[in-house]
Amino acid sequence: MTTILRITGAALAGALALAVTAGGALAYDGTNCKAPGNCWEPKPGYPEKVAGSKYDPKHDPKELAKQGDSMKEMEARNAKRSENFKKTGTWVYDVSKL
Amino acid sequence: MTTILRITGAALAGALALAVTAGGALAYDGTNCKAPGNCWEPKPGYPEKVAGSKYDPKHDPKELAKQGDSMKEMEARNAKRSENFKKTGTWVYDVSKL
Amino acid sequence: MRRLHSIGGYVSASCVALALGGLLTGAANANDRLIEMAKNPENYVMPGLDYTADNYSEMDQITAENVKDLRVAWTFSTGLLNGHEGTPLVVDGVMYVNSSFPNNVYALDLKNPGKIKWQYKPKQDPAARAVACCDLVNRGLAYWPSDDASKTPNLIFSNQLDGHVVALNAETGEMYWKVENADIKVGSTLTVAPYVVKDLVIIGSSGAELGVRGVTTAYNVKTAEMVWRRFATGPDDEIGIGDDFNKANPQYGQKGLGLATWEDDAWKIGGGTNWGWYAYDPSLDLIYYARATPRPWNETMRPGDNKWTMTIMARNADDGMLKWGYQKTPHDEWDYAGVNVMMLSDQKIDGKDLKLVTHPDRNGIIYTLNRVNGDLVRADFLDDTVNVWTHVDMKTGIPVRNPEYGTRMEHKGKDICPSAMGYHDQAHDSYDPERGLFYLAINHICMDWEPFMLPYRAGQFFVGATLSMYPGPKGDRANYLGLGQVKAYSAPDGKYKWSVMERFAAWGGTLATKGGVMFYPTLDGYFKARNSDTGELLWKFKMPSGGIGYPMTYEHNGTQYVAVYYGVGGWPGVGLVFDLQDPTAGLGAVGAFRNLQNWTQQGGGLLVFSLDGKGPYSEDVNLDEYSNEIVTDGT
Amino acid sequence: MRRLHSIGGYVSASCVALALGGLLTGAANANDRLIEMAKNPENYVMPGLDYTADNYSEMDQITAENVKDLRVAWTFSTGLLNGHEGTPLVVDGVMYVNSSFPNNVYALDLKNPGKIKWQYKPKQDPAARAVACCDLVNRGLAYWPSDDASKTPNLIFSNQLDGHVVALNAETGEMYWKVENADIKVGSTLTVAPYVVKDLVIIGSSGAELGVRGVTTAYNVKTAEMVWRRFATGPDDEIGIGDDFNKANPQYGQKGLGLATWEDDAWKIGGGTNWGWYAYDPSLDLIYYARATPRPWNETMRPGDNKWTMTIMARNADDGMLKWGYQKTPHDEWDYAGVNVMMLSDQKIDGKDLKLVTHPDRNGIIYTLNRVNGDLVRADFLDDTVNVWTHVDMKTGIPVRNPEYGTRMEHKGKDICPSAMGYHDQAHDSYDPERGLFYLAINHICMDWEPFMLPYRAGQFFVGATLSMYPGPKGDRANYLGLGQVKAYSAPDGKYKWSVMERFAAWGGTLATKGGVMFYPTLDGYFKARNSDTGELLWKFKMPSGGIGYPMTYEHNGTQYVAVYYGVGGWPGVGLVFDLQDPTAGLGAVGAFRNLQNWTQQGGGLLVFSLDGKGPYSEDVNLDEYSNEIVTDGT
Ligand SMILES: O=C(O)c1cc(C(=O)O)c2c(n1)C(=O)C(=O)c1cc(C(=O)O)[nH]c1-2
Ligand SMILES: O=C(O)c1cc(C(=O)O)c2c(n1)C(=O)C(=O)c1cc(C(=O)O)[nH]c1-2
Ligand SMILES: [Ca+2]
Ligand SMILES: [Ca+2]
Repeated sequence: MTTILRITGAALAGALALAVTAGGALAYDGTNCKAPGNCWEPKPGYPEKVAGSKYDPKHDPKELAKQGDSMKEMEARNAKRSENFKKTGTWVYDVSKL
Repeated sequence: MTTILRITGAALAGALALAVTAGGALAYDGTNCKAPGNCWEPKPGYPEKVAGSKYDPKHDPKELAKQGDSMKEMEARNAKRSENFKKTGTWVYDVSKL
Repeated sequence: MRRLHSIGGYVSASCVALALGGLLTGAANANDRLIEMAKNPENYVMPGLDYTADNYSEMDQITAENVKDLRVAWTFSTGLLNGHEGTPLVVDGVMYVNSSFPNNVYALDLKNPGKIKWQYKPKQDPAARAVACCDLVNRGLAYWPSDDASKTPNLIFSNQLDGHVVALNAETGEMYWKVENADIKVGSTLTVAPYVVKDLVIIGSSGAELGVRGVTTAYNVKTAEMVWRRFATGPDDEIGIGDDFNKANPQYGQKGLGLATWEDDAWKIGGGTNWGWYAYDPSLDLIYYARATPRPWNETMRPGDNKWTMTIMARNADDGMLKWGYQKTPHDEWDYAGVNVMMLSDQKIDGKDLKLVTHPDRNGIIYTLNRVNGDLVRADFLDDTVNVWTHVDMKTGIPVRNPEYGTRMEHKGKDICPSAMGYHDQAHDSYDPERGLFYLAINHICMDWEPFMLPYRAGQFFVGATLSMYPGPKGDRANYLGLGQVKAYSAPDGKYKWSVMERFAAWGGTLATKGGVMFYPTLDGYFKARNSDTGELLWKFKMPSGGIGYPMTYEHNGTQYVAVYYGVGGWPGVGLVFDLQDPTAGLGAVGAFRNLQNWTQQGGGLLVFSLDGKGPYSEDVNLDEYSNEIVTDGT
Repeated sequence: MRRLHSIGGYVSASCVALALGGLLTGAANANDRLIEMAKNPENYVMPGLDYTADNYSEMDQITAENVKDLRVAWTFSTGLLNGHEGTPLVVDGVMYVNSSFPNNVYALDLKNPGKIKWQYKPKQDPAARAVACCDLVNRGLAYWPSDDASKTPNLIFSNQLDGHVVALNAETGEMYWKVENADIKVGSTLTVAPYVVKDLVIIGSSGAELGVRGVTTAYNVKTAEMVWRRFATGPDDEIGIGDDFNKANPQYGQKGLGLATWEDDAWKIGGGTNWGWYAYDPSLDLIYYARATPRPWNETMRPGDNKWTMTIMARNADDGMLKWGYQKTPHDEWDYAGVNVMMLSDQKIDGKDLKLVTHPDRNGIIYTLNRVNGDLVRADFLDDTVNVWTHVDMKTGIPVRNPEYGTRMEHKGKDICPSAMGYHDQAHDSYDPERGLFYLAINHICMDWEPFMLPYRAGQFFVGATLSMYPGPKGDRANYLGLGQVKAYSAPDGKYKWSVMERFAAWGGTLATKGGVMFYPTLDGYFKARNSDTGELLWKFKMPSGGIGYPMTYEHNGTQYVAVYYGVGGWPGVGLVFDLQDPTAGLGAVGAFRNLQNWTQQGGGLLVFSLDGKGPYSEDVNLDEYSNEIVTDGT
């Protein structure tokens, strides 16, 4: 694996400038990992978990389930269609006719 | 005024053929004029006037007046607009602002 | 308040004074300037190129020999679908492009047409779409050159489908004035191109399929004041009929017929719109155009000759009074709405030098009249398959009917030729004075026609006939192909020098050029160049979409360009445009043009051609680049 | 009933058997045939020309010397407006054209492209329009060549905005099968081009702006059976993560992160759609593509790295299992939805011969990875004005943030470069193996970004940020011009051999040719040819409307043609397409592209170019004439 650090001159200058001012809300730079591939940290002043905080998205489980339910239903209908197709050689889209 | 009768051979043939079969409902050929520029005649079996006949369009005078009324109103609004335009040099379309 | 029948015919003394005043100061100048400008091949200042409306260009860079090298130089999409009719104007190095509903107007600087100089995008009442009879078309713009004396800028006029007429500052595209000319609530629309004569802009009308009483209106370009307004039907003063009307041809009819040839008040909803083309003779001060069909289509419902629908009219420009009028199709029974192109020519016929107006009519006859006094000079069939007429009586001017092909209630007329689309509809044709040939874009369509009764309700369709249309006898009826022809017609001998069949018709019209090449687009999307003398097909180009506009040509920087709109539609395209399937839908167009969709799809824009595709960007590839700077080996 | 989190990841034994069975019989053949067909310059059988997706053609008739003579040979309008993305396919002398919503498909016989061979015009639920994020685009079709053993005909696949996938008989255009792949009621649409690998057609997903959980699905082309379905987020089995995932680069993360890097159930609405491009390496049997952003845009609402959104994925074709995955933008804060093009090349870097995949990402970095195992080989800025990152740590693969340009609630981020449109969005780029150069169509747009809270409701927009976008530092911020660049990039040294600024960006992508000319269309409507080596502008053409597709080239009858769609739109065109005025509308696109309307208007079609415009109609002007017979002196 090639591991050379590749940055442009301009970006480097930016990075150096930044090093001086970094701190406070600016601290999260992505490099402080809990585990490989798990490097997020809350920005200073922001919660680790949003549930219960003022940033709680208050997800409604019913809404969250809709995509999955819909997909299950489509898959079931498609399965019927292709089953019929394999049998008859004709594609019938309207599952009520199957 | 040039008065030469100009017809194509094919059409002439048609005209001749027609002369033989003409009559009855086929009689109206446009040449039997009441006055210059007034040559219409009813086709055999059809009324001279449709009012009261089964072909009476039963025009509603209110409907027939609508076009004229609308035009008068547009003309009045346009006149206000152009009057204002001549005075001010600015075109104001919204007559409620004039 | 004035009574209905006195509206419009009435011309206020002040209006006339104004118009005449204009005449004496700047107006005549403006007119002269338009005439002068039209002579410059760098301009294309009005529909039909100049007041003769012959759409003939003196340019000859493009010839029968080199037209095979014609290539696209640049293009422009209007951003709209629906049929694109008419042709752009070019004035002083700027091209003005009209478009289908909502009738956007674009100005393109020919030095760099890739950037839009200005655009005018009106917000229109979408209800206008519902009352347009034949797709949402528009036939072009008009230009008025400012007189130096006036503070009025150069103006571009645009008619909107919703009935508004707008004057735009030609330099900036800003709205200069905007009047209400037609009311969509009573079914009245505008698709016609405005027409500038002196300081007047002449506006036609659409909507006869909804029983609209046709009207023509002249506005003072500087003030937007109505100068005159003349109708097709009704009292003489409203039509513009005075004592000397049809003096030379009293047999055409004179006074009182706008009422007398209608039963009761039927003239109030009698049609006779004018949505077609104009010509103008400055020496006679006469404007030529024609009036459309009487309404409804069901003829049994309207006894009478229905004057002055279906009439070729010669009107005085200043007051709109009729000099003469010739009704081509008295008591129309087939919708032969004859608003077709008027081409002025001066030709020797039967030994006489005549000032002529030639008019390929929808009723299957091409008329040539003496434009001074209305004498009928020639009336020839557009094709030998016309069957509704036996001939025209040249003495009376009466077209003699073959009653076999008449229509009436309780009767289904069959194999009627031409169909309601006529053997010629809205195409703007051309006339080549060197060759003495008219290049005609002809339909070859016949029909079955069955009337039915219906009531008149303002703002609703008022047709009353069911139609089936199909190719004429020379076409391929099994496959619904062969629906058109292109013909080169010579008026003095009434002969067709050459003719060729077209698959779906050249609905838009033709351009003639001194170079010996004539051009036209076809509904199926080809733009074709033929040898003007022989009809030989020399070149063609497959456009993005079918063409229903007519071509124009102009010079820029020494190069001859040919331009044409693409964008299929119009009446023959309604099936495609509105996705209709019933063959009798679209007043019968859907059936006739059922195969059009196999050759073309909707589009809307402009193609500009030149030899080898030479143009601003081939001359300078860096023109209109944001940056010519190429950074190398950088990041 | 299966629980939600086990849907899709689950692959039934019978399905796998079927897929593998296919492999052993006809499938490998079909794949081989596609590979063979792609080598024939008369074909263009898949997005990006062949499985390397390098959009590089071996043809060299058109060269840097003669490209100035390129002219339009023929054109075709699709009849639709809205942005036209992707590029047509050409197979065995037939061109297959895709279009914007409602995703009509046209087949044109190259022998006579003026006539439509067949057309497929699906009726779609118009509600699909309301849930499309970025205009009503479609990125192209796919082709599957029948194996002789099978009764299945050659197939064309088309994805519909309303979520349907249709297989059409390539010869007749008849629908062969049609499945429901995405449900617009929950905000899920399809704009991605289908992708054929062996006997599978791979289908991506759209709708992350509505919180759609991204999914990729493989159907058996012969039976329409779902063979595998893999998600971006959630349980490992649903993502396709097994024991050997990221073996070579465990530092990228391995198991459990699709759940662990999300708070609670947020992964169910976590985005990570894939509406971009694919590549495939038959020798490794790996499909390459990338996943889009996590949702909502408001990052504060979704703590965590949000795996495996924003991830370059290498999946086994037969079962969809992930070989490796590299997340480019963990915990995205800027909508750097990295579904961008994947170009496969074999190059020597630092002395090693490597099999590479190169990916110019939306986050401002162009990545090159070892496509065998996912090693990060290079990560270079697309432009030196990128400011959100300081660099990429090549050891860990972590892009190191400059927190100054991070986003968060109660904070308006300013001057963030790139903007949400990225420095590279949906353009399909190209790679010239002879020159070792990638031709990149780059955005140059920065932004202000302010998040806000909003609830998730299935089927509704779920964004949560207000954006202002404007040109990057090298552009003209006063006039909102200079929003793009085109660059030639060399991976081994990370250098840009040449770069040039564009007014509004080359949104659609590039074509590279052996002739030493590279092509691309621009948003403002130019189709440009540059010298591949130097970037010099050699030729350009003003198209009817702006281009957001990418060019392709093919040979027919010995002539090299270059084709490209026109039809402005896509995300940058939403202001123009939907007539929006508020600069923050269209997720900020309206403001950035406010001047686009001064260069181009909507359109939708295809232009086909050749040297001197040579084509079927220049070769034989009488081709496709209804009649060649010219009647003379007749009536
Ligand atoms: O009677 C009318 O007012 C009226 C209007 C129009 C129009 O405005 O386009 C057409 C017609 N009639 C008509 O009869 C007709 O054949 C026609 C064809 C077209 C066209 O653009 O293709 N318009 C019209
Ligand atoms: O997240 C998504 O599902 C999704 C879908 C699409 C799309 O389907 O076109 C775009 C985007 N996102 C997107 O972020 C984006 O920048 C974008 C640009 C375009 C385009 O066609 O110009 N589509 C999309
Ligand atoms: Ca009419
Ligand atoms: Ca997105």
